[in-house]
Amino acid sequence: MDQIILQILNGLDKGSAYALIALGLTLIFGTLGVVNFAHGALFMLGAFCAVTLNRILSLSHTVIDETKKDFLGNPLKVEVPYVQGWFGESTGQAIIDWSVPLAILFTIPVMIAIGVIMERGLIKHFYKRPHADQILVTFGLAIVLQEIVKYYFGANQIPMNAPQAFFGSFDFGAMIGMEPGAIIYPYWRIIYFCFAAVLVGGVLAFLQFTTFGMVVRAGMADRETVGLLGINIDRRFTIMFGIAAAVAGLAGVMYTPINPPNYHMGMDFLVISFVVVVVGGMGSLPGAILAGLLLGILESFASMRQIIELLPGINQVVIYLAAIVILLTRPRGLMGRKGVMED
Amino acid sequence: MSKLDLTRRGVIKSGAVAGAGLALPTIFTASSAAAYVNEPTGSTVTLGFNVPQTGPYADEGADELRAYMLAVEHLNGEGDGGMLNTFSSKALKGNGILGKKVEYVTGDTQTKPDAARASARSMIEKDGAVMITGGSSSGVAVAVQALCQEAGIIFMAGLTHSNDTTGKDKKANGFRHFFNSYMSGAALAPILADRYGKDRKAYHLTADYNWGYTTEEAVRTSTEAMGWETVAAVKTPLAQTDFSSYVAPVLNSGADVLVLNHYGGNMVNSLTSAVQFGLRAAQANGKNFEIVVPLYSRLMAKGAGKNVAGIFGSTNWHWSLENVAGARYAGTNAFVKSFGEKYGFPPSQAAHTTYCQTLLYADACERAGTFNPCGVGQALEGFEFDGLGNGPTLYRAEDHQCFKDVLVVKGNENPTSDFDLLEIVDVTPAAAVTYDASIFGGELGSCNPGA
Amino acid sequence: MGILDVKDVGKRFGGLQALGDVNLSVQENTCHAIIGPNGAGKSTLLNCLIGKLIPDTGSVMFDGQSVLGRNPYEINQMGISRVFQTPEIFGDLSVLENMMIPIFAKRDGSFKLDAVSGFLSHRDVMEQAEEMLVDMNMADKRHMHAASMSRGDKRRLEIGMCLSQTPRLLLLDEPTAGMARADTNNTIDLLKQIKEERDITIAIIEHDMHVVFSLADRITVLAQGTPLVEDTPENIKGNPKVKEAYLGETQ
Amino acid sequence: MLGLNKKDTSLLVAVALLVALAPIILNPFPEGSALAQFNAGYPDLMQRFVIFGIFAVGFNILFGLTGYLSFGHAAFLGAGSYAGVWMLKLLTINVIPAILISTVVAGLFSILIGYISLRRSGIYFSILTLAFAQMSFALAASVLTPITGGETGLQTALDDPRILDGANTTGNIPAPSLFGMEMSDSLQVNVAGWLWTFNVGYYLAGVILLIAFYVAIRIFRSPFGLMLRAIKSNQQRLTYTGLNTRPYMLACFVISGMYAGLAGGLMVAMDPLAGAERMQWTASGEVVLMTILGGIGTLIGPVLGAGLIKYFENIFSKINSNLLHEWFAFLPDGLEDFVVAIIYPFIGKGWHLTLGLMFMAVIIFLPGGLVELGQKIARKMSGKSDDKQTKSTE
Repeated sequence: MDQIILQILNGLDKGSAYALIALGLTLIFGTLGVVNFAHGALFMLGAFCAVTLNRILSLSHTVIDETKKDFLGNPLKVEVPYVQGWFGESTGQAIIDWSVPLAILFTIPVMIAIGVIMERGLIKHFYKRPHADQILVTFGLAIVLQEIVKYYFGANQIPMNAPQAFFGSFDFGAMIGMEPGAIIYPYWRIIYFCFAAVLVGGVLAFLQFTTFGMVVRAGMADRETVGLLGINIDRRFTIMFGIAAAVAGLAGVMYTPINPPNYHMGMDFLVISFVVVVVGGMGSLPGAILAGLLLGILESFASMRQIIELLPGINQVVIYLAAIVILLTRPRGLMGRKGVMED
Repeated sequence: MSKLDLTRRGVIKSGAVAGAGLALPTIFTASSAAAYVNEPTGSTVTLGFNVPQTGPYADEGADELRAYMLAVEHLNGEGDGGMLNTFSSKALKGNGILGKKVEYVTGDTQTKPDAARASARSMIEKDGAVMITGGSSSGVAVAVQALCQEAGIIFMAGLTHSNDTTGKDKKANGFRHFFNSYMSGAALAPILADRYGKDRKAYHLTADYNWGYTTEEAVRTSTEAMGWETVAAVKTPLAQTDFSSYVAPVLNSGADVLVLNHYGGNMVNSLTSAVQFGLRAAQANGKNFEIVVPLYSRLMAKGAGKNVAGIFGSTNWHWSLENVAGARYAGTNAFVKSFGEKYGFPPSQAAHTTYCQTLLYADACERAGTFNPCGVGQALEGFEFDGLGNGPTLYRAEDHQCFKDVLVVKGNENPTSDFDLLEIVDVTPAAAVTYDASIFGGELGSCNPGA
Repeated sequence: MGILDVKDVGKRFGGLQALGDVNLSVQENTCHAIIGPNGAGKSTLLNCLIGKLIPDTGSVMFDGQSVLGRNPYEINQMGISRVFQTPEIFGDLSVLENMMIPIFAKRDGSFKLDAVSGFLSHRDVMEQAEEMLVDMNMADKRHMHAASMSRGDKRRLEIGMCLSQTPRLLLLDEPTAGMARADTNNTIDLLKQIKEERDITIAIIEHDMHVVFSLADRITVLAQGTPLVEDTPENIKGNPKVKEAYLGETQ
Repeated sequence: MLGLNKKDTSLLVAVALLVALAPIILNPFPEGSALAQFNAGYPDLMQRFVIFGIFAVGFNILFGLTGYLSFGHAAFLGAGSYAGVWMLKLLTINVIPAILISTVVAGLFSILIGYISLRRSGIYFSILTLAFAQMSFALAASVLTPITGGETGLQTALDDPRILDGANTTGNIPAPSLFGMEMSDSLQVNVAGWLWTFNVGYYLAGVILLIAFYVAIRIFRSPFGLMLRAIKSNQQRLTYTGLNTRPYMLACFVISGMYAGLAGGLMVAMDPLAGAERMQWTASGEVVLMTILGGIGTLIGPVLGAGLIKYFENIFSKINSNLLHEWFAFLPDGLEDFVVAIIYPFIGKGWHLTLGLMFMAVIIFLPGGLVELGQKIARKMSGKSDDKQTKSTE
């Protein structure tokens, strides 16, 4: 039982990352009709916003420590961050320690700007072009963004830490009345799940309850009619692209303490997030979220030892197998609308 | 980079070709007059450095490439000579190899067997490379080694740790300096038993591919021989990025040690997850829970950051070896000095092994008096040497595997810099990790000069 | 017994009774029109005839064989060709290629793996296609990109494609919907000509009375999913029930 | 000629000439000159041009004609490769059975995947093919290791049975050959500084490319090809015209899969190794990119696209800073370092960046791919400016 709850937690956690990326992809597809292969790259850029902020906060001057030696036997140069000089050692340390949450504030404007520039500068010229062209140009863009990041940050993973306060894990099982030690779960993963839930809720509420959101939803359903009504849907779509980029970026920022980021992390998520979007049903926001969580949970259960022993290799293929079964039984995914991307 | 480093290959080579240009068309290279493939006829010899330049191992590849360029410098008599000064064989004189200036071409393996072979073939067919070296995974090493065997070229493996490279997939034209899974297991087991006790229950997470299998087997066999029990071994997909669902059940499985048979990004991510789930701080069966990483590299340690603190593993070499373990490992400091002065940071074990491989190849050519793969192979087989940073080492004739001491390291609790993430715990002597050459099967075949 | 017999056909969509007990018989070599106000069930009925929808009750017999449960391509192979409301042609192909496809379908059946023979070895098909283009007055457009033609020409091409299969029944779904008056008149003339020159049965679903009265031999008026009356055009014109159904719509 | 019209005949002849003379055309720079780095006329790369050309031509039969975008086509290439290596291991080192079996196995595999995937269209079809290919990749690299050699790949070995060949006494694994001619055998001709390599394997692959290309032309021009284009244009109309699209699609999918298998068989015939990553989605993506870059739905486009991508992969990745310094050595020191510093991020380890930029440039400025570029140039040259010309399928 505790194993099952544990894997459901894991699945929700994993699934929330899938859902966040798929949500952004669906927003872009639903509003703009564009298949964006660069969406994974936006996720990656978000993560590197956190890395950049951390680097900025840790900008240092060097102090020579005569008591220690470096690898060549010379006196060791110790890096002392400026923030420690300005705010005192403990406050400075705390600021660096909290760089990941702080990066949220930094990432939102940066990612919205990147999204808007991307849409105005490139994507908008591809609205009327075939999906194949959109795939190629956004794939090219993804490679370019990825290589630029690699050029500055290297190919290796870069460790990012959650604030010390959230480091480690807590006894989730004891909290819900099970015996102590049955379910130990890391703080940060719970925070990630809650963060994802808030973000998803926020985006959905924004679309549901604001006039802006209503126009965008109407545009998703029938772009031409809304355009005929004299509403400047294009400008709203640009903003939507910015929001989708910010959602992907924030997903990336918060993901950094879970897995150290590298330039390739977007590509790793790209295929799976497309599977999630399609399984959820092209253009359906609730579908993307549902599919993300569902596939996350399935993946977690398939990785259980007892199940791998029964079906070797199931953990390698479960997501794809599920996608095939769902698409064959539900032609347009879980919650897809008719006629979207069927030709 | 200053202009003095340049090898003016274009100029020199065109001179050489102008002379050969008038020769009659050679019909079917396979039966041509040359004694072996790509026999260097001019005043230079070309080596092929085939390393990952794109993909997740690009940084490791970049470090290998730095070491290769340093080795070329030293072979050509430039720079401070590095380990040439400490190498026990004195055949190399700093005037290139057999009097020919050393030049090189580079390629990108992409850490894919196909791409690596394409790159190696282009070096052989287009650039006339007489030796191929490099790589950062066993899949690539095994694939390129087989290609070199077919083409009649010597292959000096780079970073490859699977038993298969010099076991079931060994080839007469291929040589490995790096250690392997078996040695990792054999070196780690006694030290783990010593530190953590003989009554331990291990849980293995194993990357689901060839290297993972051999490593799991090696560590299992040698730890079980010490009295450990293996509770479970779970295979994880190579493409996995989030290991939470594999790590989460470990704590309640009855195990008190987690062995991560992972490398590269897999290892960084699984270790990060394991620490997140509190395994480092946990108690199981009344003991402290422990994590073991059979194969460590500095770049991985860097990726995992402070999560590596206190975690045991093995490694082929480390830049602090001579300072910590003494003059037996002479050469280490010489290499660290010349590498560090040129690039500003200490070399990784990948850099070390590729530098050694280049020197060993060059030295074998000198001693054999030829670039002919059969001659070079003979010179390397059974070669005993010292002064390349690993202490006395044997290139065993039966499987072309080097036997030397293996380092057991652990993550530094208080690192002073990015390069100080690992500290040496102990060194297991070569005798303790030597095995019978026949246990992994495979056949060397006979050397192939390609002509 | 007509060539097409619809018996007691009913179809529900959820709570909506789209068709209820439709009975209708199309006689060979006549032009039978089905008219009715919007929402009367004309399209649903048509879709039941060509296999796109399967009715809940009743039967649809074509030449003594049931069409129910058959795929659209099978129904076509039985001899029913359909003209759509908006012209459905192969926009990316040339006009001549458009015309060849139905002829291949007629000659070779629903599938033939003929992957290596060039068109030149199918001279018969080429000739028939060329002839039909001449008949349709489109010979000069044979190499045009079909999508770049006017709507009227597309309609003409589509009708030609259907005729080239020499179907026994031609189904027309509002063939002049959305057309300019001139195009409409051209289409009416074309259909009249076809009716006179060829042994063909036509079933037409139409909104435009002008079209209906120019072509039809018999008319069925559909209202709220059931046939109101079936009669000759002359009688329909004066029928008060029909007027009521249409006026009811305009209220 | 050969049942083709004049235009197609001249296209085929042109391709035949290009294939025959590639060793000369692709080596425009004399051996040893600074620009020799850009020569592509060595056996491995020429073989790759031709083999990926076959793969892309086959993919284009599916994608270009019917518009069905398969994102898992590499699975057939991989399945063909494995079958080919097994033939080389079990039956004979002669490449003919390997190539045949590769094609057949890929065909069978594509019947299975196609039958299921073709139940859906549009992106749902793409994701189904992607899912099957990723499953094949993941299983081949892990649990199927005994059959596939796992991540290391399947190779020939000394102790393979090779029942049709005699006992092997050389102590070396025999190289794939065609009735005694090894694929790696080459005739090298050295003319006034130019080095031309005429390689057996390349010409075998080249002849097969010509056959494959010829068959593709015939398919494009056949009634079957017409039906496929009709499917892309208006599937509903086709159904109501009495044609059953399912068998057409399946046949097309299988033909396309067999082309991929043929390419896979040739790959192992040239170089007897089949690696799992050949089936990965990136490999499937690569053939999509080749086709779009070259020109979707055109005959020659995919071949050009394949050539371009493979050229980038193999030539640009090998340029290093050392070479750059050599090329710009004529500049004053400071300027030289500056120029090298600017170019360096785009070559060697940065070749992916150049590739990404090229994708974007081609698709932004040349929506019809390289073929459109060729048509534009041809139109400029002949001075004509007939924009209305219908899109032809050469």
